[in-house]
Amino acid sequence: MKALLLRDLRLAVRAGGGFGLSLAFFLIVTVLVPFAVGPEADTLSRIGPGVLWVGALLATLLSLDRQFALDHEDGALPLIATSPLPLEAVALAKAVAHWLTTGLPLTLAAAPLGILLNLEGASFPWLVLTLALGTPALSVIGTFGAALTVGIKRGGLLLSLLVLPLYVPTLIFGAEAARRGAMGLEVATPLLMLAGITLGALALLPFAAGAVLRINLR
Amino acid sequence: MTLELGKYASEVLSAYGVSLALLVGLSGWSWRRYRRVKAEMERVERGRDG
Amino acid sequence: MSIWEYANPKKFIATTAPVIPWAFGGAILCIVVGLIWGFFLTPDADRFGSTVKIIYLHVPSAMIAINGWIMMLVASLIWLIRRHHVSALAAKAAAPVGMVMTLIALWTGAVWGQPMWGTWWAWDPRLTSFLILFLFYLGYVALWEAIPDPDQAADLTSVLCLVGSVFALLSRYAVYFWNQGLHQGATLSMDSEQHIADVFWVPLVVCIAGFILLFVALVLMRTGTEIRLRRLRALERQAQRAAA
Amino acid sequence: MSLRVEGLSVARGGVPVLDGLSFTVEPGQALVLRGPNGAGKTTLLRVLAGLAPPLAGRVEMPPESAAYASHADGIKATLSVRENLRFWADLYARPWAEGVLDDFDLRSLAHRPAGTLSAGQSRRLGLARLGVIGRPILLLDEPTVSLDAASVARFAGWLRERHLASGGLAVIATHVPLGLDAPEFDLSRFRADPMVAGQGSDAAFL
Repeated sequence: MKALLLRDLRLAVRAGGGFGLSLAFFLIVTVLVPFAVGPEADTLSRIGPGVLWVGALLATLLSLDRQFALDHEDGALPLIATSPLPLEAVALAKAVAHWLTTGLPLTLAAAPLGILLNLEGASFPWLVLTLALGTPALSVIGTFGAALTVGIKRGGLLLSLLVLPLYVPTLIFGAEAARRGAMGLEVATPLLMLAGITLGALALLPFAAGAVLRINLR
Repeated sequence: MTLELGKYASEVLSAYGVSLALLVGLSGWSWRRYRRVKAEMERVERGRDG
Repeated sequence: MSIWEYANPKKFIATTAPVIPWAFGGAILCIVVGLIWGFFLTPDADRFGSTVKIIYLHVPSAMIAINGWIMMLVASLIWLIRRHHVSALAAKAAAPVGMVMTLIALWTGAVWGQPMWGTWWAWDPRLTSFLILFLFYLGYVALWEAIPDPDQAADLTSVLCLVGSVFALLSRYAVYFWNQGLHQGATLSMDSEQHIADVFWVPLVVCIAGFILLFVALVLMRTGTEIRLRRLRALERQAQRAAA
Repeated sequence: MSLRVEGLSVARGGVPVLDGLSFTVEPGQALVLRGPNGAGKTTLLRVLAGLAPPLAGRVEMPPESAAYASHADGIKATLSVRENLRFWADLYARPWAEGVLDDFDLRSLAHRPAGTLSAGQSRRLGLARLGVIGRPILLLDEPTVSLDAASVARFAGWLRERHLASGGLAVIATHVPLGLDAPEFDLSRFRADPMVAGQGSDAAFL
């Protein structure tokens, strides 16, 4: 599993690996929001956490379908499938690789981008915490979606249609926890739910993704 | 038979109108599709056995 | 003869073909009677004025929307475990029906709440859950259309249905949590019947029966169509192979 | 370490393709699959590799012993030749042996990104993977496509001296004579009768 993870990380950082793309997308989306809703600081700071959460979610979605599609196109997928590594572990390795190359950088980038949206000081730690807890779920759910649509031509659009509804719980609890944290309200419930969904997804979805990969390899 | 619908008459009628239109549309589409495929099936079956 | 006998496509069509017209007729009868009875013969509810009459469309369609998905979930499980083609095709057939029912529930719910909320759409937790359910239906149907091979499509959509169901439940609670802070939901709880005076109750039950019959009729009809389409495809491929 | 197949029937897209296949390949032996395109060579190899379930019959081989190689050989363009091979060695938990670079004449290309290789060179890299992962049972689908005569001879040599000689076995679908004294297996004799529905998933509808 480490071999596949290291290979994917190496591929991502190599030229054309798309490492910086989701970060650039996240920056652009964040910059566009004030153009749309106007520059008033208090509006921006109020909707800031939510905007950053949606931006991170869309940036994650952007880089999902390349995961399995590349291995499918160049014939690596059947070769990996016949290796000692079970497909469930392949799915988990892909999800971890995706999180390290996309989820983690987005979480770290959210703080500086928060400044663009005039976030108050109190909301920064909560924003980063909720993103840190939520982005692994986005990665593993996205990996399941990518496995589901690996064989389909132009599967990228369908992938978004299938995965976005699955993102709703994580988005609601994540953005709500970030918003309440910023306002100093009681945060325990949304935070625990967010963490619970992420852990549940990490534990169960690789098996669903593995089963779906097996079906797509037939 | 009291049919006085009060000031929300247009909303109630529009709700019924759209809903019934959707139901009739769905049923009609399914029914036409059912008949078309059934006819196609019979044509192929006759072709095969004939 | 065990129930699995009906899993044989030809027998399924043979046994359901005569049932469809009766179910369809019964559905139309119940819906017409229920609506007329509810529409004309019941007084307006004090707080809602005449919009309460929408209950006769909203509650049945909402129930079918949810139970339709549950039926698809069970059919997907049957397909994954026992590999019966009929159940996979029945799930495929039921999806558009469930989707339309969700659309009706959304539309009637919005119209019903409009006088009390003052806007057409107030992100009420119940209605938002149906909006999310609609997205799940959309994704499910889109996945069926995207995959040419029927078996692969059946497998993938079944897994999507399983995973989707878990997230649909999660979304339902997330939405209830997310919206409690905004404003109190409609006083008349839309889904529970005990709040309704009995004079509304009987026509509502008739409407619900009508919608259930309609759902059954439509699903049986559409499943028959899917089976025949699948048979046409199999015959055609067999002819191709024989010619090759 | 032998491969035994009994009464195997395989399908492609729900339609039975081959029926009643039975053969055994002993260690040190190779088996060449013959048959027209679409006869089911690739489908059979994928079933033997465990990528797809058979309709009927049994495939007996020790677990984790098969290696599958198809036209597309899963080479990552941005990784170098050595990195590609090291990845396969790590994935299959095999010790890395430099010697494989010489077996497939890749020593001079070791540091070049795989994307810059010619068709023949990247084909040799694909085949070198088989040397790296050390699996006793090789299931090869047209391994010598886009290879020149010298490379074909080198591959046949590697197959004979290094793989078969050390107790490995191979099932190869190819039209090119590899100079192995391997028995040939004509698949067209086992073509599934289209009119007989068999167990394919279409059977339920015919």
